[in-house]
Amino acid sequence: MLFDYLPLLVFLVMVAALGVGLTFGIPLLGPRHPSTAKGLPYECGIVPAETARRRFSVTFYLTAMLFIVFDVEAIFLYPWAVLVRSTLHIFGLVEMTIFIALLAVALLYVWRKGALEWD
Amino acid sequence: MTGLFPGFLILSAAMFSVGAVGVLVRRNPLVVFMSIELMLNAANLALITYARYTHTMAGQVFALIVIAVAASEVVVGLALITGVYRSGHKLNLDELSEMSE
Amino acid sequence: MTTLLSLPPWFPLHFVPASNLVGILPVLIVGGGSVLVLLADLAVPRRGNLVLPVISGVVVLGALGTAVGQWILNATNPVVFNGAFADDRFALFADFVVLLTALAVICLSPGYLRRRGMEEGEYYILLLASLTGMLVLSGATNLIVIFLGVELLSIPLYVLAGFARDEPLSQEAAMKYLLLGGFASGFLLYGMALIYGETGHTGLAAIHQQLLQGALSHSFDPMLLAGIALLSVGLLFKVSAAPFQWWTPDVYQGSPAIVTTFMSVATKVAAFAVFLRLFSATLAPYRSEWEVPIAVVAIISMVFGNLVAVAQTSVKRVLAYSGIAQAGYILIGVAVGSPDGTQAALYYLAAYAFMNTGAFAVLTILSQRGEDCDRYSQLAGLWRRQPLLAGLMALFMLSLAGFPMTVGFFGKFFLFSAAIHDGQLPLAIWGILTSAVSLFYYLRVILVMFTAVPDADSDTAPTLAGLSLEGTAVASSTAASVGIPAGVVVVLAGVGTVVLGIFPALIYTLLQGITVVHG
Amino acid sequence: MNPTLILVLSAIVLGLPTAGFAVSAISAGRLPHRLVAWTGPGVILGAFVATLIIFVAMLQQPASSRGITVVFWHWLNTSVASGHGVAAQTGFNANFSIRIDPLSVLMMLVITGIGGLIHVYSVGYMAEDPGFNRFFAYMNIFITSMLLLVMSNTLVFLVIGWAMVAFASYALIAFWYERRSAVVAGRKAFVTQVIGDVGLYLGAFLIFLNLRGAHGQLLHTVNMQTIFANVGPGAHFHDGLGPLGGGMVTAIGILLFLGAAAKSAQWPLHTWLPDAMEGPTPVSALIHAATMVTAGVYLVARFHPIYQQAPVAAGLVAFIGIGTAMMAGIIGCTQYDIKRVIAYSTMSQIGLMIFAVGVGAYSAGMFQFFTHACFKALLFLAAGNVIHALHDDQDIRLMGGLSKRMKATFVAFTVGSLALAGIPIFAGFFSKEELLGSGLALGPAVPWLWVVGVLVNVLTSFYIFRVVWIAFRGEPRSEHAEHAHEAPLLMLLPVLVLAGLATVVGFLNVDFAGFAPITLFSAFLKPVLGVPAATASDTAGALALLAGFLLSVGGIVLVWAVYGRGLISRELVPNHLPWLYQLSFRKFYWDEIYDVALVRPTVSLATVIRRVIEPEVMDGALGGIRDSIAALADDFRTFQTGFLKDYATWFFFFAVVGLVILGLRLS
Repeated sequence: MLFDYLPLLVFLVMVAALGVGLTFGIPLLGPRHPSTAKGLPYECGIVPAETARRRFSVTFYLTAMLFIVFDVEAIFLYPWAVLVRSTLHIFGLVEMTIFIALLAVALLYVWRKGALEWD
Repeated sequence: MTGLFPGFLILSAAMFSVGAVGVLVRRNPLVVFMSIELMLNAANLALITYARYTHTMAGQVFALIVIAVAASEVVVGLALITGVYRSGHKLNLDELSEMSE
Repeated sequence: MTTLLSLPPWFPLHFVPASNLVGILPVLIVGGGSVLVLLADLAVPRRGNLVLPVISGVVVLGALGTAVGQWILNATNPVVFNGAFADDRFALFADFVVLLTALAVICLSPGYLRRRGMEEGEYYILLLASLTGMLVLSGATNLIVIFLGVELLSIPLYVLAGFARDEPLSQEAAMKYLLLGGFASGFLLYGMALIYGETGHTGLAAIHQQLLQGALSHSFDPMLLAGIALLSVGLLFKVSAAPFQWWTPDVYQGSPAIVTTFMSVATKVAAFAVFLRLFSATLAPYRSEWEVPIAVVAIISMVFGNLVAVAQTSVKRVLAYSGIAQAGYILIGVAVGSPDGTQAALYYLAAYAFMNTGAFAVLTILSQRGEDCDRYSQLAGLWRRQPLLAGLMALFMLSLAGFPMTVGFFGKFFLFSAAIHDGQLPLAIWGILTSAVSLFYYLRVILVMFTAVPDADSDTAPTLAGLSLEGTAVASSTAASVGIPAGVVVVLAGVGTVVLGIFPALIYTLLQGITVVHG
Repeated sequence: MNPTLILVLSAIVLGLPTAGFAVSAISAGRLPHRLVAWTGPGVILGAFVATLIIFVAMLQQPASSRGITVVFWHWLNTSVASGHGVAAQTGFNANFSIRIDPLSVLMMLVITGIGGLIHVYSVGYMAEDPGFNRFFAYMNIFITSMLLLVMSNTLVFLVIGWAMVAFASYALIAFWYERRSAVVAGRKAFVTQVIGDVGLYLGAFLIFLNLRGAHGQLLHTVNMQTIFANVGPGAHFHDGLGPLGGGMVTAIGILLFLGAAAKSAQWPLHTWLPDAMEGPTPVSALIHAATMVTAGVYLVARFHPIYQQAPVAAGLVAFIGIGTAMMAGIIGCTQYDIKRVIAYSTMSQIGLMIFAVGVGAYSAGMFQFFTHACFKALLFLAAGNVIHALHDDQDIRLMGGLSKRMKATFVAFTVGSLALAGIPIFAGFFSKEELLGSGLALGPAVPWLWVVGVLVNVLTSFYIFRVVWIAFRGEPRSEHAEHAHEAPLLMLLPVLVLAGLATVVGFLNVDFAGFAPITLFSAFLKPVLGVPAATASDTAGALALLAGFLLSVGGIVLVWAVYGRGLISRELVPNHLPWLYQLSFRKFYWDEIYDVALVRPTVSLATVIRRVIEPEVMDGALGGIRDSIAALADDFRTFQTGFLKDYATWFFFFAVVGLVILGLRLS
């Protein structure tokens, strides 16, 4: 039934409204005194040393990729978690252990290959 | 639900087309890659929709697996792209055309 | 079976019968093997030793042994994991071909990597991972498993294609393969989604039932047909059939020769296994719909591949286009649809494995540091420098061209006769005509090897003798131990090409009674 | 018979000569002659032993079960491809299967036995020849081909063996390739063989196309046993070979005989045989006496079920056979080259055999083949001894007086001549008598064919004893003849063995005019060849016997009168019947006729083609095809731009096309 989705719709509307309201509301509410110092990117009040548009080290991308893959594997945990008590029992445990073990091996490999080192 | 069913399919078809067109028109491999992911996710949306429509679980399981597979594909793809980028190529597919005929 | 596995007593066999695990034993062995190699890679410090290749070879041999054992003991099981997988003779035959090819590649690899001065890196891990995908594919009877297999097969190959990290061509090949491959799997997946949506099943058997009902009532669901179309497109890409072959020449040329060997043979075999399973079994009810398009694709592939190969200057590209043409020939078997067609296609796959592996193996042996043996000039006068290699290469070329007394002849012969038996004369005629065209470039290779004079730079290519123990090209004993297997592989491929050309029944008796099931 | 045993043995029979060839060929010059001198003859004798075992095993069996077909492997088999199973009789099913039955075993015995003797002889004869190994390589491969020819059970391998024999003979005739004449002779032989091969191919192909089974279904089989089983007699037969019925089978019979004629040097394909004497003498003995030239006889005998259904073709065969026999006999009387005389006598004798199988006296023909193989090989080898002793002089006018200098050879040669002439107790007598007897009985209602056959006897004994007289009697007429001395033992031994055989083998089939019939031979062959439709009555047989005998003796007497006593002038015929003499001396002018009628036109045509047609038409057409293919290739390859974007676009485009075609069900 479509009405089941009414709360979700309301929620979405609220989120949207809040976001828009905050974005456009604040300038209206508060006074504004722009200055170059204020225009700078905010770094805890310290004057930025250089532009933010510099290249990141490749290691950053590397870690990001590794994170993606390991992170996404986690989705298999949800359906498993739902069923492990009711249906899968020990077999599920064994299965998931194998799965995790494989991930662990991969992690170990990455680690030993030094892909996690920053320099 | 049935009322929305065609809508979701049209949406997924649209996503797929957008992705395909993206692959065709964009030069930056990263963007092309994202377009490919868009196509896969369009397929995911279709799978979920059908799963709901046909009251079977297979579609959802399929979608989960696709997500995982897509992730690993992304990782490999990004690794390759960075590799190419570091080996001096600009991120422009038209420059990757030394082999032809 | 339980004794065969000796599982711990508390293991809930009621949940997953051991027969299931037996059914996917080759997959388990190779998959586990890749993890093993991963760990071994960590364990042993790499000093150009042969640990990883040896382990990989043993793993593949083990899988091969298991498959053979299953065949001999007739321990086949068409329904594994509730019809997600089929461990039937069809799958086992495909496994034989794929595993043998992988074994050949593993035997060739150390010497090749050494000559090309490549880092071993994750090479063997990726090889085994891709092999796992192929084994999954050969027995897959569920759309999900098929997709899994395709991706598991492709993703490691994307990396392997770009394995020559400092060679731009290799990088370009990898990039093209990755992006086009992803593009194609998008189509594949969407087609699967549509099929699933219209039938409500991902299992091939159930889908087959649905199609039967539809076909009986002559109501062909357009959405379903669209799904079939997209699915076929995705698979045709994998088997590199024209007009979906675009990636093939560039990727074959750019990738390291050894990777091309594996890619050109094993991938094609695995992809065709699932292709045959889908079309000659699952989608059979809709034959009236897909028969003509597939036949057209077959003809386009034969014509395009054979024609364009004539105009090539790179040997790897020539073989790539010849691969496209071969895909066309095998598609004849698919289009025929009858058991003859399937058997003929399987026979051709086996034949193709022998002759193509052999041809590429020669190229890998001739490859040197910095570049693969790829230009005709590098083959020039090979007959004077290395008669054995030249003779074998000539043999493979003749076999690919389909000369009598070679295995290639019977491959084509059975396919064409199956087409004729099925009343599809045009296919046979196109096949024969294009085969005639193919002589232009196959014989050209032979001509270059036997007549042309070698150019200066290619004289340093290692000789087969040089690869062997008392050789000069490679000195140390480990180097010799990488050379001997390579030579053995090439010679065995040649022997197989001839012997199976004289005793075609050796394979055909295996194929007798192979019927394709879909879970 | 135990199939496995037969399989193994016949594999040995075929394998040993092949192995011998491989050894001699691969190790071209390198292998020491000493070794090849053992392997070369050894393999053949080994094959002979294996054949003997098969023979004995066969004799153990009752006559009815002496035929066995052994399948070596399934070579090419569309009945497999079409899923009917390997054993399917329909479908093109060219298994490599061999037929072991009395007929093939007889041929195998002769080929390996006499062939083996000739090999042994060759060791001595070729001892000084630099091409020693090459020679034995050729000899072995020839034996292999011949065995394949007689053992094959499928038309395919029969044809292959047939062609291989032609090639091997070419190699052997042109063995001394630095001699122009030898090369020319080899080429001539080969071309003739190819003409015959074409006939055989066409015949076999017609059978394959048209043979129908019992239910009128097209068999499309190349299995010879199946063919013979389905070429039944009479009415069933007419739908047995396609719509044309009798016409078709006649055509097949004639085409097959074209092949037979080429191998057996029958008119009109006979001219190669005399020239083939350019080859080493053992070759002449092997090819032109024992084996190759008799392949035609074998072919007709093997395919007799077909000839029995094609009276016209069979009659033609008989006619040509007897004609060739007469012609060759006449020619033989005036030749001076010892080997050529024997060659023409071979041609004449084979003609008689062909006549016999033509009229349906198959076992008589085969018996003549059997005895002939013995005494003709003997004659050739003895002549070889002479030639060897005279340092390659072959002209009998340069000989003379050899009977004192080469006693053993003289005796052997004389025995051979007696056997050839058909003098009692010698082999030829019995065989020829039986042949003429059944010829009289079966002859196509024209006794004069038989008369001619008998008249051949006088010619035969005349020309062969003419040689004996001129070459061995009288005084030496040349330096070499003066100092000729006996051949070494290695060359003498086979000759003597053959002499013994030529004396005794005739008794295997003593059956003239019902007198003391000991017909082991024809009894042995009966399971395959059956019994003649008619046998000569005793009186007719006696008549045949008497006439044949008298004429043979008459020939000898004539020789004695002319060359011995000089009662009749040698110049009698040349002076009074010059045309006849010239006709004979010039070999009936066949070479000239062919030269004018065939060779020159062909050559000039070839020149025209070479000068005009080839450059203009062929190169034009072929080049055009080649160029257009190249052009097409260039056009197509431009699609492969190397730009990933284009690839993706094409892929997308064709995917949409596929989607439309399938989705809208346009197909």
